[in-house]
Order: sequence, then C-alpha cells, then structure tokens
Amino acid sequence: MKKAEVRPDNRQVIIIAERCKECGFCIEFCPKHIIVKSTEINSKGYHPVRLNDEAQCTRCDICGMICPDFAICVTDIENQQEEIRGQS
Amino acid sequence: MKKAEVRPDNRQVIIIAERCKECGFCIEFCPKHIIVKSTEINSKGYHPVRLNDEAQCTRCDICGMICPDFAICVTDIENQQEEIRGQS
Amino acid sequence: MNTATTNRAGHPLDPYLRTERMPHIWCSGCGLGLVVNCFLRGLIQSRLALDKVVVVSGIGCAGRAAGYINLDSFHTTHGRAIPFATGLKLANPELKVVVISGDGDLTAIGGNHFIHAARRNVDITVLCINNFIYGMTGGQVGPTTPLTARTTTSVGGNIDQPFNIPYLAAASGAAYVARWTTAQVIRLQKSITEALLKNGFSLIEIITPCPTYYGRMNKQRTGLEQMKYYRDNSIVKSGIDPKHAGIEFNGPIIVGRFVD
Amino acid sequence: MNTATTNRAGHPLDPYLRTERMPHIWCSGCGLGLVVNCFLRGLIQSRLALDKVVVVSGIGCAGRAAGYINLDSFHTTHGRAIPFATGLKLANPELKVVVISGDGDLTAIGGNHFIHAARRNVDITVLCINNFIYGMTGGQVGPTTPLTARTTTSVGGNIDQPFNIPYLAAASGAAYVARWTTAQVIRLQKSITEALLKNGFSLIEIITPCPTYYGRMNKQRTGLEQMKYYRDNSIVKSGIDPKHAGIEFNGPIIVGRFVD
Amino acid sequence: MMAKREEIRLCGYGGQGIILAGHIIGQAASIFEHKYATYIRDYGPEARGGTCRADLVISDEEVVYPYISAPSVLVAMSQQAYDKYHIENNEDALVIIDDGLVKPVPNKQRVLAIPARRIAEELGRVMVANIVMLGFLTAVTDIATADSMKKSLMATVPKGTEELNMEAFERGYAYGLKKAGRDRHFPNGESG
Amino acid sequence: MMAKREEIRLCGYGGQGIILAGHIIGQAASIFEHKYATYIRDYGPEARGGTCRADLVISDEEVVYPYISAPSVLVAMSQQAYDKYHIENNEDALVIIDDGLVKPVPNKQRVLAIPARRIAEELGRVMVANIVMLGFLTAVTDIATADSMKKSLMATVPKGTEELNMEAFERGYAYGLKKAGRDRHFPNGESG
Amino acid sequence: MTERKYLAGEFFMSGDDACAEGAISAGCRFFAGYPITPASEIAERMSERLPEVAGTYIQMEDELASLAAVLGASWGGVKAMTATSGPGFSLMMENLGLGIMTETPCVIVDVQRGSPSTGLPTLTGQGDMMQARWGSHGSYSIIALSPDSPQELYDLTIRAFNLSEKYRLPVLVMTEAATGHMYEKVVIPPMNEIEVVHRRKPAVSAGEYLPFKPDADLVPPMANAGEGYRVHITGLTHDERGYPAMTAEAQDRLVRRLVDKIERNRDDIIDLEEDRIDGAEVVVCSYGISARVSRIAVEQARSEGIRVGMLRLITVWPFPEDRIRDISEQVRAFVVPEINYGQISLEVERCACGRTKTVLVPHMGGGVHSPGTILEVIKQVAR
Amino acid sequence: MTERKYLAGEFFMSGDDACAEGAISAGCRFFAGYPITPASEIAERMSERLPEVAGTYIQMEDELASLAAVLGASWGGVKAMTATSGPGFSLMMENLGLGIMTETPCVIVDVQRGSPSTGLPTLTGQGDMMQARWGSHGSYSIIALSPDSPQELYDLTIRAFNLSEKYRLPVLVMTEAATGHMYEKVVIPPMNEIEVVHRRKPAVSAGEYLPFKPDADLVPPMANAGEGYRVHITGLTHDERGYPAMTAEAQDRLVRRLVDKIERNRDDIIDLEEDRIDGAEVVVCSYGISARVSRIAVEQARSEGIRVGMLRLITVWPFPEDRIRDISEQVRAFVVPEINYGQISLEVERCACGRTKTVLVPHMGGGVHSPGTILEVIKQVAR
Ligand SMILES: Cc1ncc(C[n+]2csc(CCOP(=O)(O)OP(=O)(O)O)c2C)c(N)n1
Ligand SMILES: Cc1ncc(C[n+]2csc(CCOP(=O)(O)OP(=O)(O)O)c2C)c(N)n1
Ligand code: SF4
Ligand code: SF4
Ligand code: SF4
Ligand code: SF4
Ligand code: SF4
Ligand code: SF4
Ligand SMILES: [Mg+2]
Ligand SMILES: [Mg+2]
Repeated sequence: MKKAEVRPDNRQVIIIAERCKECGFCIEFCPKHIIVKSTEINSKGYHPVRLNDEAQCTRCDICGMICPDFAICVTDIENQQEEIRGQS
Repeated sequence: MKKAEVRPDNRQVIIIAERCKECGFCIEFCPKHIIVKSTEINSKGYHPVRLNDEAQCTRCDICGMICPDFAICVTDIENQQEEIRGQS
Repeated sequence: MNTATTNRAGHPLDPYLRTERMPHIWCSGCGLGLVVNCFLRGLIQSRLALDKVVVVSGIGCAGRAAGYINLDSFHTTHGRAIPFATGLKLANPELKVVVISGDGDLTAIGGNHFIHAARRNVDITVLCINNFIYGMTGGQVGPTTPLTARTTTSVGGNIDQPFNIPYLAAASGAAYVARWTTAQVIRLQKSITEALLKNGFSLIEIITPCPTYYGRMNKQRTGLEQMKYYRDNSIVKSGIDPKHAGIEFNGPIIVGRFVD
Repeated sequence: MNTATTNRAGHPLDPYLRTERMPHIWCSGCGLGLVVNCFLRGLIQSRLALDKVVVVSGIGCAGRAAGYINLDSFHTTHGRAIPFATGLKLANPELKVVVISGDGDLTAIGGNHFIHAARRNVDITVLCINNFIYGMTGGQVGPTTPLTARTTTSVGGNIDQPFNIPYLAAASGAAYVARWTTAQVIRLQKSITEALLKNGFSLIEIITPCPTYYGRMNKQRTGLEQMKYYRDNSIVKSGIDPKHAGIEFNGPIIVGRFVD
Repeated sequence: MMAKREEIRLCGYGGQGIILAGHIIGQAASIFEHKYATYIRDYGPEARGGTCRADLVISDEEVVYPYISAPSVLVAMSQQAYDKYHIENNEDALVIIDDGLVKPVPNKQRVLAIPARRIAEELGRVMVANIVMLGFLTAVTDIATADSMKKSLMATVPKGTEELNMEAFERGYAYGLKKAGRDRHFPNGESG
Repeated sequence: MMAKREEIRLCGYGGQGIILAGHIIGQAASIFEHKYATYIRDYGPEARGGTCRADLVISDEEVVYPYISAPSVLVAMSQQAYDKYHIENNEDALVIIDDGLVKPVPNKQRVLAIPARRIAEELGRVMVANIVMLGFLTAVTDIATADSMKKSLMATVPKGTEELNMEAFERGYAYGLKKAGRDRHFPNGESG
Repeated sequence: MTERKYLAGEFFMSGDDACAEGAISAGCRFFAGYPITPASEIAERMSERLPEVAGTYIQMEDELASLAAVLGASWGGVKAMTATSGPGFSLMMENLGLGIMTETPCVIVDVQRGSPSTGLPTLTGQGDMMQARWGSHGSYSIIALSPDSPQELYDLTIRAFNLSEKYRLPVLVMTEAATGHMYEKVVIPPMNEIEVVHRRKPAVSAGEYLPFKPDADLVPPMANAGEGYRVHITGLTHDERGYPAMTAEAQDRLVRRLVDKIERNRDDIIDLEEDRIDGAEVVVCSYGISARVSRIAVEQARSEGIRVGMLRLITVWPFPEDRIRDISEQVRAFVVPEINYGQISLEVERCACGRTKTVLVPHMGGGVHSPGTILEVIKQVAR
Repeated sequence: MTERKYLAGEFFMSGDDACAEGAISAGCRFFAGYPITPASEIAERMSERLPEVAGTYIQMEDELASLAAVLGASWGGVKAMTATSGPGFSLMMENLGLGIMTETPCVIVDVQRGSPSTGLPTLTGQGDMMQARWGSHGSYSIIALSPDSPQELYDLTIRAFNLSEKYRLPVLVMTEAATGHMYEKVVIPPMNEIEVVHRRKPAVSAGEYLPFKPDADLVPPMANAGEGYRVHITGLTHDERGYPAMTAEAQDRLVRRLVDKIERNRDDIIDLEEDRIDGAEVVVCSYGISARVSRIAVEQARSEGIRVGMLRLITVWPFPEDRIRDISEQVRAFVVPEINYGQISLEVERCACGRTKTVLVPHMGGGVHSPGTILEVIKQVAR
C-alpha cells in the first residue's frame, strides 16, 4: 500500500449523508473500492454511502470529483479555495 | 472555322432588346467576342446588345446561359422544352 | 438570317417564367437572374415532371426567385424557406422541393434550419445564392462577408470570419455539396441537375455578383467586374474536403463538388 | 479518524454553490451535478477572479446549472444563452462568460447561435451537456439522439442522424473544441480549465447520463450503468479531425481535444 | 340527494409511480365503473426526486369543479409529500401511509398503514410499491371494486409486467383486507 | 399671410441619384437657408432600376403635413417615373425634365428641359446627371440660393468627388441661367 | 384508415391526448412540433398515432421551424397542426402572420402555463389570450377556441380544423395546463359520425385560376402544390393572382378581406354557452378552466338567492361583441374571472359600453381561482 | 466622449438617424441588431457612431439573438438597444418577455411598415401597436412611445432610455416608416443639456442585496454582472432573491409588481399633447405620423367652424385611460385615425365607456390618410 503511506493526514473524506442520492458513482469509481451503501435512510429516502475501510483510502478525491450531489469528497480542496477567493 | 460549319442552321440567336440591362456578361463571355452594345436605348434606358459578326456565331448558347435577364439566347432549347413539357 | 433582335419574341425559357412579372427587380449586373436561368436549364435537363416541382424562397433579393419561376412557388418568411420546404416535402413526398434563397436568408437567420435539414438529410435541394451581403436591405455585413470586406454596417472592414458554407453543410450531414460561381454556367447547370436527382439533402452554394452593394463597396463596381474576377480566380477542386475551401477577401475561390 | 459522515458539515465547494438551493432538482444518477462539480474545480484551477466570471444557461435540466453556481448567473430563454452571453461579454470585456447548457438548448433551438458564435469566435466558453435527449420536457428525441435510439417521441427508434457536435463547432470556426464524458472527470476538469483560459470561442461537449429518460428507454436503467458504459467505451483520440468522431447508438465514444 | 363526491389525494416523491397509480384509479372509476372521474397531477421540474401529487375527484355526477378542497382519502408515500400535501379540514378523512416512510401528525383523521415499499422489495422490485398501495387502497375503501381496479391496472401497465404488477396488487389487497377487516372505509357514509 | 409652401417632387429611376439630390435640396433649405423642410423618399425593392421618387416640402412655417398634394415643381429624369408620378392638379407648376429621357404630356404646366444625362456623359460620369439637374433647378427656381445649394452639396458628396460634383452643378446652373434667363420661376408668386 | 387505427369508444384520457385524438379524427395527418411543458404530451401522442394512420410526425429544431413546416405541409395538401405553450407561441408569431397572409389552413394549440417568460412551466395560466389576438405584427383577425375539459379539447380540435379549412387561416386552440393535464373520460365517436370539413378546391382550370380571388364568402378556393395550378404564394401584399403588389390599394383590398372574411362570418364562428342570462342581475363571463371553476361560484351564488347568469366563451376570438352588448343592456355587472391580470375582461369592458360594470377577477397563474374568490366578487357587485 | 464625437447642432436628418443619435445622447453604448427595412438605417448609423464613442455594434444572426444580446449587454452594465420592424419585432416577443421578467433596461425601436407578414416592406404602417402591448405571452405592462417627427424620434429615444433605466424594463419606441424615413431638421443639444437617467444601484452590500426586492416605487435597484453581487437572474417566476419559486403566491407577488410598477407610475410616464380639447365637440385622438396628418384635418375642420380638439398620444402605453375617460364626459365623439384596421381605437372605445362615440378612421397601410378622409369623418360625427 505505497500510496496510503504518502497520503497527507490532514486531509479526510467527508460524506454529507443528507445530500447523497445513492447513485453509486463513487462506489464504482473509487479506485480502492472502499465505498459502500449504508443501511441508513436519509430524508429523501436514499441510503447514503459510507467508507468501508477508511485505512485504504488514498485521498485521491475521485469520489469528490464524481459525486453529482456534492455529498462526498476529500477536504483538501479547501485551501485551494481560500487561495482563489483571496484573488477575486 | 470548323465549329461554324457543324452548327445547325435551324438555330438562331435572339435578342429581346427590351429586357437587356446592358450588364455586359454576354459580351465578355461569348467565346467568339461577337456581341457588342448597340446605340439604341430601351425604355429602361439601357443600350441593348447586338451581334456584330453573326457568321462567327457557333450557337454555343453561352450568351443564353449567362444572361441574367433572359434577353439573349439560342433558340434550340425550345425543342428540349417541348419534350419536357410533354412529360409533366 | 439567324439572329433576331426583337422586342416581343419569346425567349425559349419564357414558358418557365412568370413573364408577366418581367422585367424582374434585379439590378443590372446582378447575378440572380443568371442563377434562375441556370436553374431552369438544370431543371429541364433533370426531366422531372414540372407540375411536381416546387420552389420555396425566403426573403431577400435572392428570395424573389420564387416569384419569377413558373412552378408552384412559395415566398415565405425570412430564414424559414427550409422548414417550410421540409413540411411540403414530408406532407407530399411526390414533390421535388427546391429551396432557392440568399446566403443571409439561409445561413444568417436561417442557419439553424440549414444545419438541421442537412442533419436530417431531408430530400430537398437547396441553392444558396451567396453574394457576400444582405442585398435587399441595403448591403449590410452578413455571415458570408469575407474578413475585411466593407459593407454598410462594416465601413471599416468586416471583423468576423465568414462561414465556409460547404464545410458547414458537410459537417451537418448533407448528401451532396457543391460550390460554383456564376462564371461557371455550364458546370453550375450540370451540378443543379445532379443535385435535383440526388436523394437526400443537396446543397449548392452559388457565388453571385451584387454590384449594387458588395461590388460597389469593394472596388468591383460592376457585375461584370465581379464575373471576371470569379472567372479568373476560381479553382476547381472537386472531391476535396470542403474544410479547405474557405473564402478570403479577394482570394481565390475554390469551387467544385465536395460531397456526393 | 479521517472520515466524517455528517449532515451539516460543509463541502469544500459549498462556497461556490448556492447551498440554500440544495439539494438540486436533478435525478439520482443524473450527471449534471457532476458536470457542475467538475466545472467548479476547473474554474478554481483557472485562477480566474470569481467576481468577473459569469455563468449563462438556457432552459432545460442542464440549464438549471446557472441556478446552483454562486457566481453572477443568468437563466435565460430556451436556446438564447449564447447570444445573451455574447452581449454580456461584448458590453463588458472584463468578464469571463461561460455558457453551461444542454444539447437541446444549444444545438436544437439554439443551433444557429452556436454556429454563429463559433464563427465570430466570440470569447466565451461553452459547456454543452449532451444527454442525447430533452430531459426537462420528458425525454423527447433531439438533434443529438443517436440513430435508432428510443425516446418518448421516437418509440420506434430515432430515424435521423445526430449532429457530431465537435465537427459542427470546428466547421463553424471554434478556437477550442473537445469532448469528454462524465466518466473522465480528471480530463474533463483539465479541459475546462484549458477552455476557460483560451481566447476565443471554446467548446466542450460533455456526454452525461440521463437515466430517467435516455437511459431508461435505452436499456441503461441507471446513471451508474451509463457511467460504466462511458468508461468502458470511451476512446481518447485527441488531435484527430472531429469529422471522425461521430457517435453511433451503443457504439464507442471518441473523446479528446480536437481543436486548440 | 347530493351527489356522492370523493376527493382522493395520492402523494409521494417522483419516481414512486404516484402518477400512474392515480391514472389507474381514475380509469377504473371512469371507464370500468362508469362514474365521473377527474384526475389532476401536480409535478414540476422540482418533482424529480421531489414531491409529487395526484388528485382525483370521483363522483356520480359530472365533476364541475375538478380540484380537491377537502380530501376524503389521502395516500402518502413519503414524509416530505405528507408534510406538504396533507389537509386536515375533513375529520372523516382516511389517511393511508406507507409506515416505513411516513409518520403522520396525530389528529382526528383515521390512519391505516402498510409497509408498501418493504413488500415491494420483497417482491424484488421496489418500483411496484405503488401497486401494492393500490391493492391496499382498493381493499380498504370503496373507490372502485377490485375487479375494476384490476382491469384498469392491466390496461395500463407495460406488456411483460402484468404478472409482477398483479402480484403486487394482490399482496396489497390481501394486506388491506386483513388489516382493515370488516372495518372498510366508506368515506362519505354507507355505499352500495 | 399664408405661409409660403413649396412642394417639390424629383423622380427618376433607381441609381440616378434622385434620393441624394433630394437630400441636398432639403438640407440646403433647412440648414443653410433656415427654412422648414421635410423630405420623403419613396423607393422599394421594385425601385432597383425601377422608378423612385423624392418629395420635398419647403416652407417658412413648420411643415405639419409632410406630403405632396399639388407639387409646384416636378423634376423628372425618366419616362417611366414621369408617367407614374406627374400630378397635374397645379396649373402653375413648373415641370423640369431631362429631354434626352422624358417626353412630357402637353398640358398647361410650364416645361423646362435640360439634357442632364448627356451633359454628365460629357463630364465623363453619367452618375452626376443628378447634380447637373440640381444646378439647373437652382438656376430656374428660388428653392434655395446657389450658395446654400453648393454648401449643402459639398457637405453631402463623398470625399474626393467634390470637384466633379461642383463642375456638374455649375454646368447645370449655367445651362439654367442661360435657358431660363430672367424668366426664373417663382412657383408661388413673387419671392424675396 | 382502418377502424383499428381509428380509436372510437370511451377513454380515460388527458386533455392533451384528447387534443391529439381530435386532430386525428379531424383528418390531421401532419404534426411538426417542438417539446414544451405542458404541451409535449400532444406531440408524444401524435408521434405514436400519426404513423398508425399513414401520417407524418416530425420534431423540428424549434417552434419557428415547426409552424413553417406546418404551413408547408398544409400547402402540400395535408391537414397539419402544431402544439406549444407560451414561450413557443411567442416564437410562432411571425409565421402566424405568414399563415394569415397566405391564407393557409392549420391548427395551433397553445397549452397555456404560468407566464410571462419561462414563468411557471408546469402550472396553469391564461395569459396568452390577447397575444392570440394581437401577437403578430399587423392588423388581422383570428379564430381562437377555448375548451373547458378533455372532451371539449377533443371536440374543439376537430372544430378548429374545420374552421381553418373553411376560412383558410390558422385557427388557435387556446387551452391551459389545467385542462391539458386533466384526465377525464373522453368519448370518441365512430369515424362516420364526425363532421369533417375540407378546403374548397378551385372550380376553374389552372389557366383561369386566381389563387386569391375570393368566393362570395370572401374565402378563395385553394389549390395545393403539385396539382398543376402553378400558384405563387407570398407573405408580401399581393393581388388576386398572388403576385406582390406594393401599393396602398392592394393592401387595402387584401387586409380588409382577410379581416372581413372572419368578421362577416362571426355568426358561423362564434359559439357560446349561456346559462340563465335572462333575468340575471350579474353575468359571469369566463372561458376555459376558469369558466369551469366559475360555475361552482355561480351555483353557490344562486343558492344564496343572487340572480347570476353565466356566459362561457367557447369561441374567444372573434369576440362576441354583439352578445356582450345585448347582455350589457340587461344586467348590472359582468364578472370576469381569468387567470391573468385582465385580458378578455378588457374586451368585455369595451363592449359593455359603460352601461354595465365590468369586474375582473384576476389570478396571476400557477393555479385556478378558488370558487370562493369569485363568489365574493359576485356578491359584492350584486349588492 | 469627446465633443467632436458627440454631435451637437442642427442637422438635416432622417428619423432613423435621429433615433440613433438620440440613443448616443442617452448614453447607449451597445447596439445589436439585424437589418430590416425600414429600420436598417438605425443599425447603419449605429455601426458608424458607436465605435466613435467607445461603444459596441454587433450585427447578430437574427432578431432573437439581437434582443438576447441586448439584454445580456444591459446586465453587463451598458445601455443597450435594438431596432427592427414588424417581422423582426414578432421574433423578439419571447425575449421581450424575458426582459420584462428579469427587469432589464433596454430600448427596442419598431419602425413599422405595411403588414401583416412581409407586407409592404418599404411602405408605412402602424399595425404593431397592439402587438407592442400584448405580443409576448403572459400578463405584463409595457411602455411605448410614439414620435411624430425626426426631432421627436431623437427626443423620445432619449426618454425611452431614461424610462427604461428608471423602471427597469424594455421600453418601446413605436415609430413608422413614414417618420423613420422622413428627413427634417433635427436639433441636437449640447451634451450637458440632456437629462440622462441611470439605473438605481444597490444601496446595500452583496450579502444583504436582494436583486428583486423593490424600493417604494416598486422598482428594485440593479446590480450589474461583475460587480460582486453574485446575482441569479431567471425568466422563471422568482422570489426577491431571484431564485425560482414555483408557486401561485410567488407568481402573484411578482407579476402584480411587474404590472403595478408601471400602472402606479402612469402620471410620470404618460405624455400627451393636447390642443383645444376644452369646449370641443369632437376630439381627434391619434399618434405618430397619423397625428401629424390629423392636424391638417383638424385645422380645416376648425376653419369650417367645427369645434375639434386634438389629443396626441406621445406615450401610447400605458394607455392614458383616465384622460380619455375625462374627455369622454365632455365631447360627442372621438375620431381615431390610425394606419391599421383599428387598434388604439379599441382602447379609446373602451375608456370612452359608451358615453362618447368612438369612430375609427382606418388606413390599411402603404401610405398615410389623406387629410380629407379624416376631415370627412370629423364632419360626419360633428353633425
Ligand atoms: C424577420 C426578418 N428580419 C429581417 C428581414 C429583412 N430582410 C429582408 S431580406 C434580408 C437579407 C437578405 O439577404 P440574403 O438572403 O443574402 O439575400 P440577398 O438580398 O443578398 O439576395 C433581410 C435581413 C425580414 N424580412 N424579416
Ligand atoms: C421556446 C421554448 N421552447 C420549448 C421549451 C421547452 N423546453 C424546456 S427545456 C427543453 C429541452 C431541454 O433539452 P436540453 O437542452 O437537452 O436539456 P436537458 O433537459 O436535456 O438537460 C425544452 C424543449 C421552452 N422552455 N422554450
Ligand atoms: S478519496 Fe479516493 S480512495 Fe478515498 S474514498 Fe474517495 S475515491 Fe476512494
Ligand atoms: S456519488 Fe455522491 S450521491 Fe452518488 S452515491 Fe456517492 S455520495 Fe451518494
Ligand atoms: S451563341 Fe455563343 S458564339 Fe453565338 S453569340 Fe452566343 S455566346 Fe457568342
Ligand atoms: S447578358 Fe443579357 S442583359 Fe446582359 S448585356 Fe447581354 S443581353 Fe443584355
Ligand atoms: S442589390 Fe445586389 S443582390 Fe439585390 S438585385 Fe441589386 S445587385 Fe442583385
Ligand atoms: S431528467 Fe435526465 S437530465 Fe433531467 S435531471 Fe433527470 S436524469 Fe438529469
Ligand atoms: Mg445575400
Ligand atoms: Mg439534453
């Protein structure tokens, strides 16, 4: 698990369960196949996803990029964003 | 004058002077350069063309094809036309 | 004597014309009458049954073509000749429907119908008469006006690229695409016959003098000068990808049959 | 612990979203949210000043994009996003104007503006979201629907050829032309950044799932199935003539950057 | 005697087949029971995955006013929809819910519940929850006979899905008969 | 005293510069002579090579009614145009023609003629026939002084053509003075 | 058309579907359209039904093209229609004028929604009623019908085709989302029981035929393309031959006739539903879904002892001026509920000539009036 | 703008040119258009003049695009305009609705020609007056001005911009070929003497700003794109934040306000020219070129001893209902000459409430009335 070793630990995957529409994109496209549907039901009636084996996560943020509902992602983008906001 | 020899004599160039707008297309494009402006003036105020040296005319009908005002042409098209009209 | 100068005698194409409306409104040196002339000859060659041939025009100097041709003919709204023709053709597939209209009508306001009809490959023939300008409204810049050319709304020279009409038609899916100028009357006639007999969407762009506006504002004062220019600067390149047939101001004009 | 499941925590893109309007109206499995996601990331990468970036949409499911993005944003009339954007840009050249809209909006009713803006090479970026159908009105056939595909107005299978959008854009004169599917998120993001930084008319066609209509009627019941299909059948061929990038029903999808 | 007028509202979220269920009911009443029925759907772009609603007026006389003012039956298949669309101005109204999805507010209205979605999941297709609900509704009310409702159902569902749908209907119907027992609901009093 | 109102009509065929001539006259009267002038052109698609018309009303008072009902001056530069546009309801009217192009109908109206086109041809540009005519008109009427007319002419014609135009004007003007002599026309009676 | 393809019987159908079936019954065999809520269902049904009856469905690139194609198809000799809603209706205004000027029979259905602009796409409105009358440039007359139920959408679509063939112009069916999306029982009679009108054909040979020379009813017989008449048809002002005639005289002759052929045949065209107008103190005048809602208010008012009559405009244009004038001599007030900020009410006001008060009951759209609102106004004016 | 580029002085100019100069004087710096007779000259002059004053001219592919670009430019913070004639005006109807709904200031000039359809392209008409009011789908109010000379075309174009900025909506200048193509002296005052109005800007910060929250005059201050307010603008029914709000309540609030912001400011907007109305037995009510022609008839009638007043509508929409009502109490008849088959006359008739006869003097277009025709009618009604 080379990649896992170099991952910056100040980043994390967050999941906004209320937003998830259970489309399964992140589940399918996560290179580590560690995202699964939970048994919970959110107020829209969907089963939001959860991470199955967080340790394997490489913080690649593929999940974040592919989620149509802004329901999952790695938080590292935040810094970038601050940077940009400063500009405008 | 090879061409002139084979030209069918039942065909002729006609000029409808009233329609001519003196654009000069036929004058320029006649392969024999035998079309010229006349000194007449038609009711629109244009000098209609005339044939200068009819003998040289090959009945090629370039003048007929290029005239935007249907003011000059070789009459051979008439037969063709009868034929077509019969069909419709 | 085989030459007759006459004020009443009939022109052999008269039966194909609404002669009671002659002389037409087109200026001296305008190429539009020449296009009608070639169209009628091409049509005769096609041997199509004339009562089943319909001409549809939009609005513009070119759009007046429908009014002079003695067939069922429709002078519609500006830009809408193609969808009108589409309805005619689909409603009565027996008809051969020909659209004759201007570059502005077909590719400015009517551009969308042009690409969609090509895409659908509707079985109509379109003669797009390109005089590089809106003639009827007084010579304003249009989507075919070459870069730097002057018009009444681009007195400092046009700053926009023009369409390459054959390329656009090909990219949209047309079955037959050709371009000629009015200086190639024989080829043009032949091409018209071909297009009429082609199944599917056939398009011929016909580059045509408008001395009154385009010529006058761009140092080709007469239709004749424009005709000479076309004759001397046309390069026939049938079969090439029309991508390479763009038109530049005072540049060569690539003509030919590009898609068949 | 580095994973947080939360019902309130902010997504790092939230400042770029009108979160008060979330959840968005798009169906589960719809790719439109993904496109917005990639757009925001591509935009951030471009380092453009956000107060000077404007999003313009037409009408459609895709057209709702403007409403969720926290920039100056305009939701105009169906098909008219591009001319509206043209006016904005020309009136205030400081602005970076981005059109985000659907295939129907941009190439059906808006097709004319699409080709003319490309021709003029107006300095705007257009993201054309192609779900092969009119989503918002209930899944009718459109100009991008592949031949034989089923829709609510072509239950027997579509009989018309679709547009090859990159080819059309190229033939009209676009400065930057690319196509990606929503399965190529990283490339798509990068391409969006490129397009935003390009001068002139830049176009990206983004092929996107619409499980509710297109998928359901064409045996790809879920957005996920469509995504897998895109992933497994996309062929990257950057640099090729987009002429060769036509899309066939259930065929491969050629993606890449075609014009730059 | 005043015409008997039933106002029925079904609601849920987009994709649950609420609209289809409404159509089947209206058709059953209008074509197969020869009553007057008017059916109005309310959906919007918002309704994709959002709430949607089907309102039916069924009457022995021509339905002049086609809208619902005091529903006699409310069927709710999602909490959001219930919250948005329930109307309390008819104390005699019957409220039918999927109790896996909806918690009704306590009031004087009678509530009957069926886990329609769960039953549909058991049948292997969550999509037929609406038809399970339809069976239930048929069992616990007299909107239309089971016979008419089934005819309407068969006339409506796509070819190839008849069996599944019929099974879903029967499951809901059986559940309804069991649950409601003799206690069937006749919203506007007795009925023949 | 009634305001002095002149109604002037120029006509010919498209391309002859009738419209331009009208503009020069109107501008001369309005800007350089500080009268009220209204000028209306009539052209159509039909007018390309067909007939066209320029109508001017020039008055000491505001021109309320801008149309011509009884022209006091008619200038005709083509037969077709003359046939179409001449109005005979003003016996005092002056008719000015290019006698190379127009044969007027005999009536009580006075006719003055100039071979404007021929003169223009002599000048090498048939296009300036309109300006020759303008000079002539200036000489034989008191619509505007030659000075005003020349100012207006110079303010209107394209750069580079001033000389040619001025020459054309002068030729027409001279021809007019000669032809009309002291017999200048003051359509509505005497004028200052 | 085989009977199998022709649906006869009872159906539980939406107004939109009923409209499509009405078109099929009327002999419509061409539909060109562009999807738009809440009219898309008409297109969808036509796309399925037309191929079954040897007709043609085509989805065009926009509404401009749709109406252009419909006009073309009509000249191709086929009854043709399109259906749209507000935004698309606005885009049809130019070609509507072409249809009027070239006297082209066809039917345009406008399923009105909340407006202006994109407005409320899925919700109801009646905001296009004046646009139906005045939306294209120039003076002309038009026929517009307003159904109040799916059944009437079926019936009036047939009538629209008949009127359009008879008077040679585009006829408008002005319905609304509420009715188009409403499902009710629709009875489709057997084919042979339906009265279908066809355009009058030339009685003379091609040589003698003048395409715009009217018969006594001011309507010229119509030759289709491909029949050998070699017609020329233009949107320019034209003479009887159909040739452009750029004069005020030709304009006067043509435009007057285009208007008068409708105005002089008002009796044939206008259809009203009247209920207890004699003796009424107040008359509710309404149309479409609003008329339906009004009936409840009227009944309630009557039960409270108010003498209320009801006038339902089935034909909205040409406007029943004379009848309104007549009624205005008898009653105290007109109450006009409509789902807009006052359109038809203005016409009522005009024709009421100040003899009678006209009270608009506006609703901006997105729903229908509550009968109570209308009742309230009835009570107020009856007082 | 240097004074050199700003023309001040006296010019012999066409109405079209004067209109373009009026726009320049009003601060218009963007023109998007599509050529059409008889409005092309406006575009032509703008194409020359705008680059001289650092403005932008663009010729679009059609009228749909032209108005869309104008709306975009206005949101870009620049005063913008387009000019067209009937057929193009018809094509603008959808985006006119967008302009109304999004409250976008801009000016649309319609140089009316003979109509309907392609009609008489080079000849005059006044057939689009009702279209100006009702041409787009939905209920809304509009402002339309009608000049009667090139000078007034100059003046009213400035006023149109001012009203559009003040009330935030597209304002229409409804002129006609007769005036647009008429040449007269036009006086352009020095720049500093021209009153120019600019849109009201937000008084609050971006965070607090609600783009559709109106001030007391019902008009919301306007933030342009690129100013950091992050506005969202939609043609859907929306709330004060500008977000789509798909409810009848939001619709009611929005549409009422859009209408009321005009109707409640009628006094500010309406401009009339009145001449000897007090004591008149007949009032001629007209506008544009027809008003000018009417004046001759009025003077002749007076010279024959008839007491005729003249009411010229400079503002046509909103319609001066109250003034017409007032006058109708005093006079025997209104005579309404217009170059159409009855449009504004219907409004006069409505407002005259039957107290007064309203007599239309129609002209179908292609020319103007002869004063004699109008005189004849005046005499008839005065009898
Ligand atoms: C909707 C509409 N917009 C504009 C016009 C004005 N118009 C008439 S013809 C024309 C341009 C014609 O140009 P083109 O098609 O190139 O024909 P040409 O006159 O050059 O032959 C225009 C803009 C119109 N008639 N209708
Ligand atoms: C003038 C007009 N015509 C039709 C419509 C209806 N309409 C709304 S969205 C849409 C199609 C949208 O398709 P697309 O752009 O592909 O977007 P999608 O919904 O597929 O994302 C249509 C036809 C409209 N709003 N306006
Ligand atoms: S960050 Fe990458 S590895 Fe981690 S959950 Fe997301 S997609 Fe999987
Ligand atoms: S991609 Fe987003 S919405 Fe889809 S399942 Fe994953 S978290 Fe949920
Ligand atoms: S037929 Fe040929 S050779 Fe004879 S005059 Fe015509 S062009 Fe010249
Ligand atoms: S081509 Fe025709 S119009 Fe031109 S000069 Fe010759 S005959 Fe005359
Ligand atoms: S203006 Fe140009 S296109 Fe029109 S008739 Fe004259 S020359 Fe031909
Ligand atoms: S209908 Fe299709 S495009 Fe629209 S939101 Fe649903 S999935 Fe997306
Ligand atoms: Mg042209
Ligand atoms: Mg789409």
